[in-house]
Amino acid sequence: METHKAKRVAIIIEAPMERRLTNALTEAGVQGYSILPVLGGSGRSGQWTREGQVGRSGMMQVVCIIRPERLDTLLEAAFKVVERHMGVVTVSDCEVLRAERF
Amino acid sequence: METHKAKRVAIIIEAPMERRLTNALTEAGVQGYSILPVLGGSGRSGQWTREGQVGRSGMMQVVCIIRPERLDTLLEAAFKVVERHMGVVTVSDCEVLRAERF
Amino acid sequence: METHKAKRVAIIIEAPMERRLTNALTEAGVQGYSILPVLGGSGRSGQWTREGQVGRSGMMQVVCIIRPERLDTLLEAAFKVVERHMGVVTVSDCEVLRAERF
Amino acid sequence: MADIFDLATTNLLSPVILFFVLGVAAALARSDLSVPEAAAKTLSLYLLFAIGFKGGASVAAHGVDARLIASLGAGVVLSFFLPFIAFGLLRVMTNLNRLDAAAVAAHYGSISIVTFVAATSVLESRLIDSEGYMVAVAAMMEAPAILSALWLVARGAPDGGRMDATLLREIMLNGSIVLLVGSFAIGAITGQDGLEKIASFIVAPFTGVLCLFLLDMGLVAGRGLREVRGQISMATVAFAVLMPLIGSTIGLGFGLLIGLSAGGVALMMVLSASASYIAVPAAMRVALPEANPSIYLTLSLGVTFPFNLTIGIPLYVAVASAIVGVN
Amino acid sequence: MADIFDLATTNLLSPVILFFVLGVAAALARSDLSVPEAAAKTLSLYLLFAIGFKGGASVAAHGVDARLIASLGAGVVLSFFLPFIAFGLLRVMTNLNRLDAAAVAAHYGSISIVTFVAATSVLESRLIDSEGYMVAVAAMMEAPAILSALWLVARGAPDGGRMDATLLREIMLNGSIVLLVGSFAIGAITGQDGLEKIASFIVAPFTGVLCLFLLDMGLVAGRGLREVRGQISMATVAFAVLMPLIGSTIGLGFGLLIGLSAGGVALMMVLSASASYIAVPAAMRVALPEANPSIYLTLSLGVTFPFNLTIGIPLYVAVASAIVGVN
Amino acid sequence: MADIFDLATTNLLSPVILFFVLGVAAALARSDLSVPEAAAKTLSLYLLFAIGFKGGASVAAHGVDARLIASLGAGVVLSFFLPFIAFGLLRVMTNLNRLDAAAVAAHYGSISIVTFVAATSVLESRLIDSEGYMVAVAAMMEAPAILSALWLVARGAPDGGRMDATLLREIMLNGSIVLLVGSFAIGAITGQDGLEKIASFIVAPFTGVLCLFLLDMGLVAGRGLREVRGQISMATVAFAVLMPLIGSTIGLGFGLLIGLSAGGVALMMVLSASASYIAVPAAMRVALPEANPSIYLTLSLGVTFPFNLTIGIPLYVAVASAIVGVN
Ligand SMILES: Nc1ncnc2c1ncn2[C@@H]1O[C@H](COP(=O)(O)O)[C@@H](O)[C@H]1O
Ligand SMILES: Nc1ncnc2c1ncn2[C@@H]1O[C@H](COP(=O)(O)O)[C@@H](O)[C@H]1O
Ligand SMILES: Nc1ncnc2c1ncn2[C@@H]1O[C@H](COP(=O)(O)O)[C@@H](O)[C@H]1O
Ligand code: NA
Ligand code: NA
Ligand code: NA
Repeated sequence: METHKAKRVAIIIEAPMERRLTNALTEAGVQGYSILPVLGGSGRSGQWTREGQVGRSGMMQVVCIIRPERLDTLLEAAFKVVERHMGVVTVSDCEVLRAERF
Repeated sequence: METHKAKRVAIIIEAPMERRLTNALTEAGVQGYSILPVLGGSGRSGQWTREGQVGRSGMMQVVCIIRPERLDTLLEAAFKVVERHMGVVTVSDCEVLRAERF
Repeated sequence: METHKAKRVAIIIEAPMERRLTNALTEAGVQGYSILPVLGGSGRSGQWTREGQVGRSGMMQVVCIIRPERLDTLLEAAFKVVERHMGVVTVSDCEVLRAERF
Repeated sequence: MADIFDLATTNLLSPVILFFVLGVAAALARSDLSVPEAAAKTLSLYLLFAIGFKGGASVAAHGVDARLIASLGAGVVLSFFLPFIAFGLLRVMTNLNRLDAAAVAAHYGSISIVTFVAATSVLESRLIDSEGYMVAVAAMMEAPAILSALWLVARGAPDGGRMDATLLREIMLNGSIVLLVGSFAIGAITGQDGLEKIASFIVAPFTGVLCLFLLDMGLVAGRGLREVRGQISMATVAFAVLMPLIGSTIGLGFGLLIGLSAGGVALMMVLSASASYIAVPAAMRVALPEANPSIYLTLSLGVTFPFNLTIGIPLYVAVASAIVGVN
Repeated sequence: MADIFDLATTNLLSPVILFFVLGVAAALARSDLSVPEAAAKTLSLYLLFAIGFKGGASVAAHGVDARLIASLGAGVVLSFFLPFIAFGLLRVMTNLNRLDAAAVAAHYGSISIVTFVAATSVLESRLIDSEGYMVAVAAMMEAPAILSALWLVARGAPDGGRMDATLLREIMLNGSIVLLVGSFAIGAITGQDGLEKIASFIVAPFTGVLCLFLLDMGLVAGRGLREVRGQISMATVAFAVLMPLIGSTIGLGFGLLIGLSAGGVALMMVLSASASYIAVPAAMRVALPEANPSIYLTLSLGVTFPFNLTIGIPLYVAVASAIVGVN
Repeated sequence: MADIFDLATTNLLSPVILFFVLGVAAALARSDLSVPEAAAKTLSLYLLFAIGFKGGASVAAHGVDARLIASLGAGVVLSFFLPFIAFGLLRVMTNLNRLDAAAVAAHYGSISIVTFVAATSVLESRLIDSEGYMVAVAAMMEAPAILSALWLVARGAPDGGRMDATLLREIMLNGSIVLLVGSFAIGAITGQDGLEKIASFIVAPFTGVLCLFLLDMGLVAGRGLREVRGQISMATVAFAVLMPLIGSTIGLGFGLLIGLSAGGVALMMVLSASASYIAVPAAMRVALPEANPSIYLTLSLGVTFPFNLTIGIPLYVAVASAIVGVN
């Protein structure tokens, strides 16, 4: 089937920053994103788990599929939000069906 | 370690369509898939979140790792299901351990 | 923005083995990982779902972003744990922001 | 008349309604208050379990009534029939296209179990009895409306809606129906004995749980309203207030015809007036994916549900009591 | 005899059993009815919390008994010993290989806490007293069977099973055991005073919660049965009915030897008859990954659990009452 | 004095405390016992719902008091003011840098609603009345401390903390505050009538639910303590014990000045002594991302919370009763 090149940006970010990140993405003209849960993990700031937590703690993952030419705009918007925060930003190549949607 | 080329297909699809998609994949001979949760997101049809929802609403993600030569069969089967529906289909390259399993 | 090459390793493994895997990763010097939920799936050993489950059953996903040169150490450590178990290990290329963190 | 106002005020100032209002207000103010999805789903299982069981136990206590069959039949007929009225109204009153109008119509033929639950709790607090089998009527009314809507679409565009055996089975065996009917049957089998065993789980804490659930419904409804601001015409909103009034009037007719008690008539009105926001939306996503979900969800959950909760229920109860008379 | 049938019928028509049946039926009919994972886990925490606490409070009320130590010891012995019988039977009756047979055997030496809970609620409704410390016996019986199974495997293939310090700690400190023993201890420390404070949480709604939990267990069991259709031989299924009968008979012997009350003997039979489906499966995935989980899960959750729930428990209670006599 | 010890022992041996201890022990022993996140969040919604509603209903019953306004004002002043004391102490006693000290200080100006809930349940079991509006005071004290902390940071480094309109709205409208204040208002509006309708949901099972919630809190606290072993200095730990004593003394002064009842004074002490571990940590992650979360979480949840729960509450209640006198 016909597929088109795109970029998949995955941002793992602290839960209390999630809304700020998605707002920033929207302002930067990103058309779509999905929010995925993260149950726990480990990093330079130690280990954590969502088990039994009551507050808005831990990390979340925001995933965006975008056209390659829009990558830089997105990364800049995202970087401003994550800059001072814990988090991981990864970019990978992918192909999408129905490219007209992006 | 020895790894083998494979394709990773990730399909974000409306929750009420999940069973239809996995059935279609099984019929198309796909040997394995995993279903991942999506908590919320935004797209052309607006913003949504799983918070407080009672029904089978929102999106889910189905991920398949398959041999490259089986990609087209899979995409055709998947496309028939998602065709008229909201959703995102992405394909990316990956390597797998224990290729005999796929 | 400036990005750096990295590898994304995703390991789908049986839930009761999760702690053993993350311990093995830590011992192998892996600096960070995230644990993602899997809701259900299908494979050679049949279909499963997390719905209504009480025990520590089903699969989980552990995702690590690492520098390419550390890939082999990680895969060896991971393989020792998953060797006799159900599970899928995939590796893909990605780019990261803030490479100094990895 | 004074009675209606009195009843309306009591109703509006009950904890159940106020928690719904709190939820809507919190969502509109963009508070991050939220109920976990798993909790919301579990609360809804609890309500279905409790209401079904209590209905069944009440049937066991009061005996099966010749009116039971008539009521079930009436439910099926109403559910098939109401979508046509809704569809007609929508095509006349609003500028919704055929597809969206049919999808909305399906919701109004089907029912909202929480509206039903809220009505039973108003009846209880007013000490008005009702037929236990009305909960089975509720179950009967969930699905038929979907078929009517798909038929309405198919008439206009041959390949418009998708209905197949799988979907039919999914609709008939959807979780809410199975739990409601199953609990009803178990309540009927185990009777007062069974009820006594689990009363402190399903009777005593019921209203409190309902408050928590309505807080969540308010949050979800409020979030939806915030999203669609300005996207839905006033005429469409007017439909969502008019339709329950029409529906309840038709329900009233059926209830009187069958000879139900005042409580039973009120519940028949509530069922006819209420609109689905769980089973039917999921079915529409499968069968009519091109219909716009934010229209039907906003009307059903954002307008009709609050209308019934606050004004509708006391009105229907007052009308039914006035006409049938409460012993 | 008439008494057994009577007891069996009462049991079969109790809401608790009927909700289990509803769950199985819904799953077999492929309804999408489901209980969220978080809710199922929480319900199970609740049951452990309640049953442990009540057991402890009852020990505080009735005093420690010389039989307590004997019962705990009996539990450990039974749990170590029953897997050998199960393993022998499986190797004779079925064509399961050594590994699968050992994995299944581990489940039958261990226990199912829900079966235990269901049995206590039958005893309660029959007004038969039982020793509060039986819940501690249940906790003692969770783990030893795993060691026996691994020993059985190791005898056959030196590197077959993996047992290490980590796994041993995981098994001994698994959540169910810790919560059960912890609640038991807290119940014993705080006694009737403590029980009064939380009775309206752990006593009054208990049966209702159990119904909801068994609905979920039925859904899970039914889904499992649907999956394995035809993959498991009739002989293997027969084992899953025979083994609880053998186990309960041995449990009966131990109970009589120790001199437990009728209720205590019945619970000892239930523990011996029941098979684990939470702690042991997880341990097997770690220790014997090559063993086929669908075999042991189907037998334990799909056959033995329903058998005990419907036929086993009333049978064990009737036998224990007949032999020991109920005052 | 004997009274204090007596009270402390009764408190230490109550199920509520013992379940917290069980949780800590299980986590330290690395048991896999855990409460699902959705369940923990739901239990906390339940506690806010119940405590808010009961407070409101009690205000409706006892009438509004001139002291209400004074108490709310005192709460705001305390919350603004306590962080300065905490900050000063931390800079003198410990080697925490300005940022970490300010972040910790914010937690001690704010409050822990579970500590408050535990205190009300101690008062209830001692039959000591308290002003229903203390729950509204709790709500008033959640947020101001955050502003003080950010001001302390900004004074030292102009671009240190981030406070903007979005954050301010998030803090003022965070879920806990909205639910607590909303339930309080609904309780006040619907009064005894409303309370009666939902008492078997929010009153009867309350202590039992609190036990389950504290088990979870113990697990979370214990896991945290295991993680940070040795990373936090003894002086810092000493602060987390000293600060509640100072806070409660200041709270005592305010309570006496306003003329609250013994129960009210005790609760004012508890609020001043307790440290936030939900709302403030989230705000700190946004506003002071460079501050180390494991310091403030360990102090607040790992040290001060258990201290207040076990020693603090009985102490504050005894002191307040001794000074004000219980009728
Ligand atoms: N290399 C990594 N791969 C995957 N997830 C990571 C990685 N590093 C950090 N994370 C996630 O991000 C969180 C915060 O990371 P850190 O800021 O390094 O403490 C961790 O707890 C993980 O959930
Ligand atoms: N570009 C994208 N990247 C990631 N997820 C997306 C994207 N577009 C859509 N989605 C997801 O798919 C859902 C439906 O998309 P849409 O059909 O565009 O409304 C959204 O709510 C997102 O959860
Ligand atoms: N090809 C695949 N793609 C994605 N997930 C898979 C795949 N194969 C297996 N899985 C996941 O791993 C689990 C165990 O696989 P298996 O060992 O093949 O039964 C499945 O139930 C899926 O959740
Ligand atoms: Na209707
Ligand atoms: Na057993
Ligand atoms: Na404080």
